[in-house]
Amino acid sequence: MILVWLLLLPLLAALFAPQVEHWRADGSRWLSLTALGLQALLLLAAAGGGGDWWLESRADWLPRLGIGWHLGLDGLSYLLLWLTVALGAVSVLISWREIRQRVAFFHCNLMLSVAGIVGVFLALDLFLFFVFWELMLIPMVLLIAIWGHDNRRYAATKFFIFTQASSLLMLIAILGLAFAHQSQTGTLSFDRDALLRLELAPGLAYWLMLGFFVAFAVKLPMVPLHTWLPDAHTEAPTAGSVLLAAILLKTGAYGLLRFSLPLFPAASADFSPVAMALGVAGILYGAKLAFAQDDMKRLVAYTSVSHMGFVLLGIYALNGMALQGAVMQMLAHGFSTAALFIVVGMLQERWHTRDLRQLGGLWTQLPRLSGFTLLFALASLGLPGLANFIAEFLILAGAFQRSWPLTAVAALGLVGAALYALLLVQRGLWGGGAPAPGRHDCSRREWLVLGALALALFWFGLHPQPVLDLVREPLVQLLDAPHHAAESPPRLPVGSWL
Amino acid sequence: MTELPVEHGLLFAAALFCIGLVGVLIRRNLIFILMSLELMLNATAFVFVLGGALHGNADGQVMFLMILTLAAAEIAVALALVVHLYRRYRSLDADRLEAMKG
Amino acid sequence: MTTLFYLTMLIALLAALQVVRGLNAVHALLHLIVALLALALLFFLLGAPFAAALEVIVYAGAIMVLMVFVIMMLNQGDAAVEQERAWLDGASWRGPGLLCALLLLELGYLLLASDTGSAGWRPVAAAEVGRALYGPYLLLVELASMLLLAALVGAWHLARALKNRRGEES
Amino acid sequence: MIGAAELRALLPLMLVALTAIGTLLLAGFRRDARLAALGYQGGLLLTLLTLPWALPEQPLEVTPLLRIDGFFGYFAALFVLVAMAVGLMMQRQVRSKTSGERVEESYVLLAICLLGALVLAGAQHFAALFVGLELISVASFALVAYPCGGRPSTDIRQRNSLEAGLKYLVLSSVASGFLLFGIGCLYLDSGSLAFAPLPPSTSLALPGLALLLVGVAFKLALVPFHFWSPDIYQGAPTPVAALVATLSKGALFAVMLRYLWFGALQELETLVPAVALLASLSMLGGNLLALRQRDIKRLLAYSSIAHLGYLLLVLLAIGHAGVAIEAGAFYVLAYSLTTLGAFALIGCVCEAGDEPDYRLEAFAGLIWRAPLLGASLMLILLSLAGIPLTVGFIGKFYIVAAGVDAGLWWLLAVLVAGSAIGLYYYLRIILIMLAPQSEPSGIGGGRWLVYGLTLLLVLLGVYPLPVLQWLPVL
Amino acid sequence: MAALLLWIPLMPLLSSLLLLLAGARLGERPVALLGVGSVALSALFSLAAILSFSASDGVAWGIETLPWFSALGLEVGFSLHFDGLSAVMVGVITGVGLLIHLYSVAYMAGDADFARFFAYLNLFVAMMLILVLAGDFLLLYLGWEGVGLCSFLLIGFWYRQPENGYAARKAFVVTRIGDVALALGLLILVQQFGMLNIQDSVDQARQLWPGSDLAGWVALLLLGGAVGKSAQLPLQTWLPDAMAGPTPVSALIHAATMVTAGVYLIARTQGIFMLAPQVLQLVALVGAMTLFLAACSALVQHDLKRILAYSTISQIGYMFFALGTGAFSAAVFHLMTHAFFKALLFLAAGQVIMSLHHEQDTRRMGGLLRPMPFSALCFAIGCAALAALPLTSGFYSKDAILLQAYAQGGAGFAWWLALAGALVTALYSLRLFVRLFLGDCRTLPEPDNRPLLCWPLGILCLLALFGALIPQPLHDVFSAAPQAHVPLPVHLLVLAMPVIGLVAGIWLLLRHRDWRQAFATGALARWWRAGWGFDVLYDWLLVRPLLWLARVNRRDLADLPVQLLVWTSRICHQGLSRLQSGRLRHYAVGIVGGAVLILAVVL
Repeated sequence: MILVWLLLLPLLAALFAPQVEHWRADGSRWLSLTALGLQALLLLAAAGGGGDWWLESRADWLPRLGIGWHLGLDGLSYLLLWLTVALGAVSVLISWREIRQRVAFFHCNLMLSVAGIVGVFLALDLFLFFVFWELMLIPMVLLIAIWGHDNRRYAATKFFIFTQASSLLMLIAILGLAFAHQSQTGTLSFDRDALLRLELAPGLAYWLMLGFFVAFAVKLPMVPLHTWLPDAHTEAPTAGSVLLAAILLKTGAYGLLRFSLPLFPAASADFSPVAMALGVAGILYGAKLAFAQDDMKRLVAYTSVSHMGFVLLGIYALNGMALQGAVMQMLAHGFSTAALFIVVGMLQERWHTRDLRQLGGLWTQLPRLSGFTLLFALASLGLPGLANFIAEFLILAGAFQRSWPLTAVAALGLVGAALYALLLVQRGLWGGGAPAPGRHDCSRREWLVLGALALALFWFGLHPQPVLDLVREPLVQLLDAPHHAAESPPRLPVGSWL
Repeated sequence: MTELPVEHGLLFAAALFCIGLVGVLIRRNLIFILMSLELMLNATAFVFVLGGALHGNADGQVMFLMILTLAAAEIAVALALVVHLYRRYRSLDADRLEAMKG
Repeated sequence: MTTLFYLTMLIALLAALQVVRGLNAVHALLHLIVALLALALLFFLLGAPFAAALEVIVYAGAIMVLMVFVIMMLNQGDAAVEQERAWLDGASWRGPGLLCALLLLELGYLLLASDTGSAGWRPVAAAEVGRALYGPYLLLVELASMLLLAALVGAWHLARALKNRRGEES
Repeated sequence: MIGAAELRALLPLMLVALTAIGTLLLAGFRRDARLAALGYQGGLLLTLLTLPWALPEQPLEVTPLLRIDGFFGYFAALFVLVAMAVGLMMQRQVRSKTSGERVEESYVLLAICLLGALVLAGAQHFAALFVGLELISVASFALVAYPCGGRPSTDIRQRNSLEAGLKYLVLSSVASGFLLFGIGCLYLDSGSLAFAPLPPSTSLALPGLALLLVGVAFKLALVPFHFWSPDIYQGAPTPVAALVATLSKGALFAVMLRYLWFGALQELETLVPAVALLASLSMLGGNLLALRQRDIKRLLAYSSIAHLGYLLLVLLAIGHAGVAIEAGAFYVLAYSLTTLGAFALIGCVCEAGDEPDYRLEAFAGLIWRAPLLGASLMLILLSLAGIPLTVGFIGKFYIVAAGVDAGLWWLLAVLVAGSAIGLYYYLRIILIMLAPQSEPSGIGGGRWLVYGLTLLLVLLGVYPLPVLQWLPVL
Repeated sequence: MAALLLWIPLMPLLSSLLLLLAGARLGERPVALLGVGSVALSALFSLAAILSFSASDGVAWGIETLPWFSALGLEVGFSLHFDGLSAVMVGVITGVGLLIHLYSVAYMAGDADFARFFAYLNLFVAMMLILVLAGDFLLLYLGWEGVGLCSFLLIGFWYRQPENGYAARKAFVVTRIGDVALALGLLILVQQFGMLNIQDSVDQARQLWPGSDLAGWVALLLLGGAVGKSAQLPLQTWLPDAMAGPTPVSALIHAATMVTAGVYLIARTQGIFMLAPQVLQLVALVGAMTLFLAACSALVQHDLKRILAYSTISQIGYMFFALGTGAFSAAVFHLMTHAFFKALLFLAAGQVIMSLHHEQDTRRMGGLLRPMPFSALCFAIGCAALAALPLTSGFYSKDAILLQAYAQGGAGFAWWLALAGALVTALYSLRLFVRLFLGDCRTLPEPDNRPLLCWPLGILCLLALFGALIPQPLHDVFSAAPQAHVPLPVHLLVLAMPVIGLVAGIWLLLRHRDWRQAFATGALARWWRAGWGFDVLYDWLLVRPLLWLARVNRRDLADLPVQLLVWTSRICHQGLSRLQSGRLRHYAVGIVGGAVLILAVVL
């Protein structure tokens, strides 16, 4: 029941947002916050079950087609749900003043999107997963299209088409699995548990895996399928960017972990060199593009490409360390990039420009905000002590065990990160030409949001153990799939280097 | 009762059909277009009658009757529209009907 | 008899050609009637006297009369012939003609390749058709009546406006 | 021949025919649009209500022409519902126009259309196919050109409907010619007009089927036989366009489904490349044509071209995939429901003013003007695009399922590509709808129909089980 | 005792956090108190730790304070380790750091960002202490990157000048290239041992790796890290630019402590390096080359702080040379004495610069002996130690390096370079002193002799002179180098080299004015002045291509296929729409054409 309520709460909030606004001008904001708060309470209540799934919820939906309502909560989803709730709340808080028009509808969309994301993180029936997967996009598209910046239509359309078209491929793959199940057992099934037991022919498995992979890779995003991301991020309102960067991108990685790898262990292992190479390409290419940008928000957007390249690399390194690193990176990227988007949003609110050529010398004006910017830029470049570092180190350490040359190239991404992050600091915060004075520094609400994010980054940088423990069990299970055991790389490839 | 090679009958029907088709394609006058349509329908009717004779059952002629009905129904509506067209444009030019495109 | 067959076919085709390339609507209509009569003869020769009769009565009779009526009503005159001549220049023939020839070629190829036997050649008398119509195809007849009803209602509705408008014009 | 059981099974058809005649008589008795509507809707409601009773337990052959079974029942119910919705749209139009167009006849014609559709739903014989088809066609010729016959409505409407009517008539007749020629070949081949497995040896069946396909493709408006459809959609009165888009296409598709199901399958093998070609061309061409279309009705026409292209996958899958029939049946439902919703909404929004405005810009800011209508439009478009929680998604899901089951990978790839293009223009309308309101313009009547259809669309999208449970009866 | 160790880095860390969060609201005095006090406490704790360490007869002790994280296949803890090497480093950092903090209170007085300065400075001290106390490689890496960050922040401390920001970024990025190498080295360790504890890893390596290439690779990658942080060839280019920061920063970070982190790292992982003799030779070569090149560059610089910067590079080159030749304790010894005299030089230079209103160009200095005798004294002592004149601390350490190196490997190429470097060192030391204090007075100074400026200098003078007497408990850390006989001529040569340099310098100074002039304006001098052209080289090789790439691909080429698709579908749309001509006959052609098509497919 907890799981159902987790889903229902944001839905209800979305439903009642317009009504509440009639009573109170900012009622919908409080309503959203309340819903998220209640979700957090539910999550607290749900913590720490035993077994494969801490909580499960099953019901019939379309039994004729083998489609069921099947939700499940384990450490991995638990972690991502927390991320969702936390950043959902952050999104509400930061749009407090930015969004002044059609507030109720805004929160309606925000909450719908959150509901979809929660569903994605919980669904264990592939059909249900697909439904949520599509569903979280629509409100997101609307967020971009209604409250976005100048070029919002283009960005929204691109986002929509990229994600939807790729997810159709996933739908085909899902159906392929279901029919494979039918041919083996005589009944259709979309249930993950049932599909895990399938014995697929290698060729078929590879193609189906690709279907899943493409959908997830677009969402991740993976180079060269990333081009929707900078546009979407740049044009979205701050809350939209936060939601996109912090949570939506994670659904891609989550999908890989939850479905792609366990359903097609052998095919994934075969495919992993390609995926890792693409991940590395993403790391470097994203960094390079970030370095080239003048638009602050676009810069941050491209850093996402780079960071999520690490996630891809980590996931397809297919060992515990890298997988844990990838999950950690999902979390860390969620916090750090969201924070950077928030900062950019605040700067834009004050100066009505995001162009680094026009900014500069902000430190003089806004020491606090600049301090936060600096901190988040440092997190983005993977400074030890902050969460991103743990993540990247674990990913690299794990990936190194699988392919040292790729990892060596990927590590260059650290230099790239230094280049763009410090460029941001240097061009935005330092330098002379300070814009017109008289802008107020952080308000209390902004302080709260940024401070909380900074705290989270420090906390998980210095004490990542809770996260690692949460996901240990699911990841170990993932790796214990029988096919992986045969595929696991030899322990000492480095010994024969020379 | 003559035994006509079926192929020849069919070929005749096809030829008649195509002649009608050419008429539809090249004429601009709607009256001619309608007449060409009649030719096409008759060509098909011939096929059915031929079939009925070939297999010795009545189905072919029943179908012929249906085609006849259709032709009558169609021509009634069509002529009403043609008259409208003429009233409107003082012409029977089918190419005048191009307000909607793209 | 076979000669008569082919001769009739030829007449039908020639008349059809005249319909398609005719300039004067009334002449074309007459050619059409010739073609229909030729078809009726063919039907008769094929042992379908009922069909032949209907072809003459309903088609060449009723339907064509309707057309004559309309043509006369619109009363286009000689200007129309010139108009037709202008519309039917060589260029407008070529493309469609080629396309249709292609179609005929394809159809001919497919049809001539058939090896339909001619086992059951048998004339089908009017009585037989009548039995079929009021036996298994009774429902069809009813539906055909609905079809005619539809045409009736439609044509009547469309024609009504003409009456109205004429009233307005006058 | 026709006994009590047969008569009972024929009840729906008889009721519909009676509705047509009754409405005509009512109109003759007193020219009152409301009365005619009442008669029409009452007759159809009665048909719908008696339908479960009329359906026999076992499939029943009523004369060689019809086969009354679950398949018939499903489609009959669907078509009656569609016809009722179209009737409602028609009624709304009367109420919004005080000019007093004579609409009584249109109900008669609608009923005849429906009769044709029911015949098609039950047809197991080419004669029935032909007559059913022509019933729909002839009635819709008149309906498309309907405004010509009324008292002067606006000039553009008259001009367009005249043009549409003539184009439809001529082109449809040409297509009928092809269809008939095809049927003739098949008849010549087998000596029977009943749907039956074709004898394997004959070669006349091939040109027959090919020509039949031409006729069918025209009626379904598949590329390259699609040219008529945008003009007809644009020119016809909106309810009639809805009728042409849903009823005639759906009925023809139903009969093709049954024909192929009855055994023309092995012959289809040689036709597969042709059908696949048509499907691909339609999926791509339809969506491409709609891409930047500025007229909402034409856009819908193009989008239905694409949808019928998707639907063609079912025909190809029918021999290989168990779900194909179900998929086809459900997709017709989903497509009809969504398209009806779209047209109802067009009637509501675009025809509010004196002069109908079918530009996409008519929807600008709709969601702020009329939030519920805007939401409905959004849901309808999402359903067309096949996004979950709408009936369109279940439909597309089914289609893809059939394609996957039958292994039609290339066509699925084309489907994905086509859908991707389609997303663009669906979203484009949504974005226009979301734009800040330009100028305030009124909203016409008939919004309850839109809400109802949208609700149904969502309900069946979330919980299609009732329909799904019915499908295996087919 | 363990808690004591923990508090050594924690004190400055806490005060730094406090200053960062609340510093802007505090006055200068509380800030200074907090900043200096925390370091003083830290120094006190260090002293206590060192004393108790000595008392316990030099047994290394480490503490596992907290687990950091344990992932699947890797466990890392916040463990600290204290042994002789750490003791020396901690002593230097807190001792010199305290003095520099004191000095900074005076130096930075009145700056608007006083609190921020101390926050960064304390953060730096904390990070440096973490670096040297870390018992785990990952913690060391944390400190390693942390000091880099502080260096970045402090170089860019006066952020309004764009060139400062540029220098800061350059420093960070260049060192990060080294850091990547270091990280890769750690990755090998993780892969091999599944842990990153320094002592255990080194022990494991000792046991498992003899004869394996792995040691070589790890050592090479660690060297990469060290080279970056310590500004050795080929990553030395950032340090001269780093002089953009406030002078106390240069003294603390870019002379005394941070830049020696590389030396510390190699000394710390000596066990691994010993398994890879080729890499060790490479270390020596890198050190020797660097020391010579940098010394030459120092000889021709005009900017006071750049001279000192190159001299720092050069001196660290000595340390590397020592490490490479196996003279580990000599290297650490030199590290300490260098910290003393280089800090002294920088602080004195800071005093001079302040007195001359932030004039740094030595060409506009001169004749300061009379107005600023104290500074002159400091400089004299500093330069003497730098030049390794006998009886100064620098003399002992450099002597130790050269002699031990000779004893280990004889007089190789590297050794001769090092010897030549000693000569050049003496030359530029002399030049520096002469330029500043002798000759005509070109800019009138306003001497600033606040006690806080002078006292630390005084103490550093003493340390520069007698620092060599401080005992270094290193015998347990490094495997003792086998004693070898060094012949007396070598002894004498090493002893005499600085003196020779000095004499030659004086001779040049007095006699060959024209020749000097010609040399100073010549191409060679220009080349040396530009740091042997490394900056230009890297500019052409790396920076420009990168910028070009960035400019060319700003709009993301990967988007092109997408645009192409969009364009294609638009064209198709237009074409198809044009077919939709509205004409009945054209539509009919469509039908017939379609029929032809279908029949053709069927045929």
